[in-house]
Amino acid sequence: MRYVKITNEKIYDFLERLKNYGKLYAPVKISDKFYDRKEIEDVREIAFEYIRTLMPAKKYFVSPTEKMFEIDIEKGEYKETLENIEPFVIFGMHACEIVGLRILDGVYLDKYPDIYYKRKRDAGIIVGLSCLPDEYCFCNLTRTDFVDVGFDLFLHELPDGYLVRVGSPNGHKIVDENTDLFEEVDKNDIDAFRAFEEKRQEMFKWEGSFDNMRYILELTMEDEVWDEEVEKCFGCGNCTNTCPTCRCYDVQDIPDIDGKKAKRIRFWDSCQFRGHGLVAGGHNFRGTKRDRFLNRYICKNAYFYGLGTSYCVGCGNCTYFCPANIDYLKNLMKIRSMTEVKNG
Amino acid sequence: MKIERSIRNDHIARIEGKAGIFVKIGEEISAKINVTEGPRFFEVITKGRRYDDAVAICPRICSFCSIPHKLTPIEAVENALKIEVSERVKKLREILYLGNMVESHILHLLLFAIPDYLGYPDAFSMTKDHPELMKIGLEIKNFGVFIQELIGSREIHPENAVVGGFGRIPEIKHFYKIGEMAKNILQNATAIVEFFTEYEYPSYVNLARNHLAINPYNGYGVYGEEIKTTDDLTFHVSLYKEHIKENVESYSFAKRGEYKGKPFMVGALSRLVHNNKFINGTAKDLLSEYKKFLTPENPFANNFSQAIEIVHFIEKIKEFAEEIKIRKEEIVKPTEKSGAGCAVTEAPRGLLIYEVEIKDGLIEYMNIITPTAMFLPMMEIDIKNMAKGLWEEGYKDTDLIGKKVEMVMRAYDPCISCSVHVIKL
Amino acid sequence: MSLKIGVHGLTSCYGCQLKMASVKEIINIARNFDIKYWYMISSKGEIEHVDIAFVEGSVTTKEDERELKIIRENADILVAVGSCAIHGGVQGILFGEEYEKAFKEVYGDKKIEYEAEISHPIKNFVEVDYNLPGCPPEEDEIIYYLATFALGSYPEEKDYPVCSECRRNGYPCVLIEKNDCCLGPLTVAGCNARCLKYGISCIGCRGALEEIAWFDSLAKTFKEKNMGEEYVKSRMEIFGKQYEKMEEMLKKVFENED
Amino acid sequence: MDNIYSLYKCRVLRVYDLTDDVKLFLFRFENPDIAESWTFIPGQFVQLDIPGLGEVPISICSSPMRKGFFELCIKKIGRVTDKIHELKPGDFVGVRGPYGNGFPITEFEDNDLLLIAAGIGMAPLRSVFMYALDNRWKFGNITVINSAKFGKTLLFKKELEAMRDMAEAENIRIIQTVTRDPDWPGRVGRAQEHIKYANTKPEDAYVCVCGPPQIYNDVFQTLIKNSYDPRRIYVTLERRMKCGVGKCGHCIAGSSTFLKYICVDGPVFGYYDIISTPGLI
Ligand SMILES: Cc1cc2nc3c(=O)[nH]c(=O)nc-3n(C[C@H](O)[C@H](O)[C@H](O)COP(=O)(O)OP(=O)(O)OC[C@H]3O[C@@H](n4cnc5c(N)ncnc54)[C@H](O)[C@@H]3O)c2cc1C
Ligand code: SF4
Ligand code: SF4
Ligand code: SF4
Repeated sequence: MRYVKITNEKIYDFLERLKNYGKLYAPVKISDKFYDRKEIEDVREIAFEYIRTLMPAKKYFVSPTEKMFEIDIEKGEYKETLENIEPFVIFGMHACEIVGLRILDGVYLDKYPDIYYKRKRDAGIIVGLSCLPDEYCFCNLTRTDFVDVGFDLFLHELPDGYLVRVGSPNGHKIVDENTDLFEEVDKNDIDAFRAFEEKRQEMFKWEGSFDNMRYILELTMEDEVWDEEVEKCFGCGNCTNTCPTCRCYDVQDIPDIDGKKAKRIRFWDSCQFRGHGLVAGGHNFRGTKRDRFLNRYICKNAYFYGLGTSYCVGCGNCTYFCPANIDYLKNLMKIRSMTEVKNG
Repeated sequence: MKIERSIRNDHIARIEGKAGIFVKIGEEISAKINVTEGPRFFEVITKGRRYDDAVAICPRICSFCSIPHKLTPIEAVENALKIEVSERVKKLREILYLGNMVESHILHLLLFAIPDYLGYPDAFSMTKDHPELMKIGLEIKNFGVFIQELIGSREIHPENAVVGGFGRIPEIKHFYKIGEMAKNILQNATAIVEFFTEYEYPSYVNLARNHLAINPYNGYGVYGEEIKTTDDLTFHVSLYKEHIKENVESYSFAKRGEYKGKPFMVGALSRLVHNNKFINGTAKDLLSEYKKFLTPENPFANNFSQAIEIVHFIEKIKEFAEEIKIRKEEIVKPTEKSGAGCAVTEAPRGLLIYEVEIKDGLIEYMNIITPTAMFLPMMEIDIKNMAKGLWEEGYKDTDLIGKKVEMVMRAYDPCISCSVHVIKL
Repeated sequence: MSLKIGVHGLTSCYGCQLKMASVKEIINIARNFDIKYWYMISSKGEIEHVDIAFVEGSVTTKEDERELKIIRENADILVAVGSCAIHGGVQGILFGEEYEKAFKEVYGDKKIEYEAEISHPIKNFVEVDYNLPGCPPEEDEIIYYLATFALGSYPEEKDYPVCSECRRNGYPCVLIEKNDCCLGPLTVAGCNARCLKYGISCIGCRGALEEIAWFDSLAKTFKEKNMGEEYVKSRMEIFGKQYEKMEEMLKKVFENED
Repeated sequence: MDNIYSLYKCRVLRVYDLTDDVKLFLFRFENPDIAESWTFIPGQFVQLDIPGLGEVPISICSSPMRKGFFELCIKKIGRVTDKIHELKPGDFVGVRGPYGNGFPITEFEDNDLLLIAAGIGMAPLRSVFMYALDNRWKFGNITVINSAKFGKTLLFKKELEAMRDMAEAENIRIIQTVTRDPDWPGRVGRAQEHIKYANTKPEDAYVCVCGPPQIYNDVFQTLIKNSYDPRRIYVTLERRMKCGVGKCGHCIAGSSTFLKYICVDGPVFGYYDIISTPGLI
């Protein structure tokens, strides 16, 4: 892998130059507690300190609502609405979210590639950013705390700048076209990088492996430890909407008032909603709140063959953004009766 | 042989809310307005609730004037809890209020009143022959809607306006757009004024009457704290109970207002009668050109007055939008938990009074007097005179009399929903 | 051939009809549908047979009830429009004794010719085919409902809470952040989280989700945030008073484990 | 790159009433190239679209050997299917597919075949049956058990009835049975009660089952009691679906160790998948 360094003095120049490669999206503080990614005009707005955003980066690839077709009802013709997608840059994605995106790739770019997703994926440049965990993070358990592929550049914080990993031809191109911004990595930098990584590992609240979770989960699905948690849940779907790998969507046709034309739209759905498993005639495959509640645990802990991980990337979003204070990880740990380690 | 007729329509179309009229003609002529819409007891509903929840309920009294029914109780609560909001918030509220005024007036004129003048049962059938009229009217309406959605979150039941300010203050760029739109629709509004100057008022309903209107803070507007009357009295809103009384009649769920024991009128006409000297700009020119249409003794002048107000308020909104300075602002939290307060504003249909008493953040008492409840008895008199006039003139066709009678009613722009919410004084 | 529709208001603020009348496409609605009666807008027409009747408002008088039945008899499809028609509306808060007391307080012993009663949702009297929720309904939903009827089909009603739309739009959650008493998790989506856009917590104006409004779970969270029973209840009942299990669900939360 | 959600225009050629609420539709692709080249495996389904209303997944119920045409058997049960039932010959719809894994039909070859259907379950199985008839020499004995509540709700009743006598001569047994119809002259009882009358040899038969989820357990038990090989039992499942191609997530089913998209990993699953995975049926 190619490594370069950028110093703190040049970082804002770098961000400014990123705009040459497309619209720049980066995390900004949107309210007292929350961050979200927005289009950036003033690069000094960017919140480097952010840990998680209210909406995961998936929103740039699978829009919360998007038009798929314009339909001429009378003629029975479908016109796909693939807007012209301009290149864009997402700055500051953490490792877990980049893995999350690769999981989405596995789903959207399989045997039946989804063109709406693909086009955006092709247009997006991803610049990763290192992070320090808070008490909600457990990507060390899901082994998604470090990524090797899936980004163009990845910035690791150093005391005086960033160590940059170059992860794709596009990444190389950006470095090559802006050589004035970058310098070689020296021994001090490597030491600092090592120290950062060590400190980061120290900070994780939980230790151990997650690999057998899916078996334990399967065996405890009937367990009553779930009951209390189910009772607390609102069924509001915040957990799935803020999850970087949740991808369920619903499709609806919206006809015009004269009944001649319609648009087909798709929008984020959630397995926490009753309609998700409801079929014609009234049977519901996930008829109770418990079914729906557990479905998410089941789905997130299933094995994703494409990457050899589970569908959960350990970002902690679902816990952080659950208005009912339901702690996803604690619940899993409870059924696993793993003891809390360090900082617990 | 005695000739007797009666006109009965249990459900009058093209008014807001549900009411019937019953006119008896013959030797004795009488007219009654039966408000058949069920009572909804807003004063009772809001009792015991937190003041912010209560002001969220109040707009549901009436959709046409849901903004007045939001901003007036907000003001009453703020007076009670001694909350002082910034000038900016006051200005924004005024823009919001005027946006509602413009929309309410134009909808009333376009959908309810004008079809009468042109002889159509509704605006839809009118559109076929007068598409231009409908188009310019809807443009004015969309202007009002835009403002209310921008500042209030929606045009019916605006949730963004709260006690102490706004949830979020809109960005400045939208206000430039308001100014732009205002410029474009001003001539539409002038055309509406001119429409009404092509008709003469029926003289049967000429009658000297008392008009009550607000004494506006600055210029011709909707905010103030004093009420003026035609017999030259000016009183503070907190004394409203001494001057305005409400009664119940057995044929109606609505309360009925009296001033000094007599029916009176409120609304656009009353406002212009009292405050025309504050009108400026294009509206002033129009008003001086068509002076003879501003007749205090004839209710039909109310439609004309509404049209004049549309012009005036569009210009006023433009002026406000151009001078407003936008900055983020937190909602002002009250320092007191208990208190009593009153507020009065000029809703599209006339004076709207709210009185509240709050204890520990909960509403202890709320009283609402709506314009329709105030002018209901006056409207009955005008209806009777209309029927009487026509009858004595020799018209015996009850359908025709009925139509004319309804026209009188629509001239007032009554809002039945408003009138039926009530609690005893 | 265009569908025959009728629009009718019982007791309400008339906001749903006003909203229907003021949608941008109103002229197109008039063009594509045969409006047989709509008292608020037109003096032509009596209640007659229509394909679809839209009914706004709750039943608060015998007269309302009588009219409603006539409307139902004359309509193939009946759509309840807005919170009053669907759940009884804000006026539905006064229920049972509270109502009797209020009536007396207002009208004293005076006799009114018309009989008034508690505000009921219309489903208590007639069969309702579809609900068009909102206080008032949203423009896009009004169009969507009409358009699907025009296609000879019917609308898919939303079955998930406001939170979904709040999140899809990326509005900060006021329940988490400010400990506000947000009723989004209970409330039928469709408004595109209009209030949350302004940082104002949801008051539940679109009504609670049928069967999946978890008043208990939400109340539990509110309780943990130190909100009292009185307040939580008084807020939830503004639009939810006539929701069958609400009181029971709240009682469960507030009585337990004190 | 092609848009996987694009639909091909299809014309309705014929409509037959099968029961009060089930109709059989014969379709042909408008585009002759597609009509010729389009093929599928029995057990696969298509997404059928009514423009302006939406798509529904429907199993193909004809034989892939009939090039250029395909049949769908559709029950009227909701928004889209109501509208489909209004279609007349000459009308257009949109179709995409085929999707799903289908039955392992080549594996079935040289063996006996037992098809057990309840209710609308006959639709996908008819495709297998038709395919087997078209390739009669490739299969051993065949039995079709078609069951329903009432005689009038038996799908393809007449079609199957008509071929019964002729079929026996060809070692094809057709058993039609109803559960709640006292006026029905033929066999009564649930599908599994007739397994014993099948002409298939348990040791080398493949079994396909399709019906409402409640029937599976009873059918499985009877099959195993009658010595059918559990490894050779297949079922086809149903779920809500929006995309048909493993994206929308509605049809995800199973448990954390065996999580599947019914649309791409199914709808056909083996017996052991079913019994070892809570949540699959
Ligand atoms: C693989 C597969 C094969 C099928 N084959 C057939 C068949 O051959 N014949 C037949 O009559 N039916 C079949 N179905 C069921 C059929 O898809 C549903 O009856 C149909 O989707 C109902 O749609 P609706 O709009 O009429 O009902 P509504 O209840 O109004 O459904 C609304 C939407 O929900 C979804 N939906 C509802 N029920 C189902 C369901 N059971 N499966 C998938 N999506 C659903 C659809 O997207 C539908 O548009 C099959 C289903 C699957 C999954
Ligand atoms: S975010 Fe929390 S309350 Fe909402 S559905 Fe998920 S687990 Fe339940
Ligand atoms: S399940 Fe929760 S922790 Fe795991 S990826 Fe999704 S949001 Fe993150
Ligand atoms: S703010 Fe309210 S509506 Fe939005 S996610 Fe939070 S609880 Fe739900």
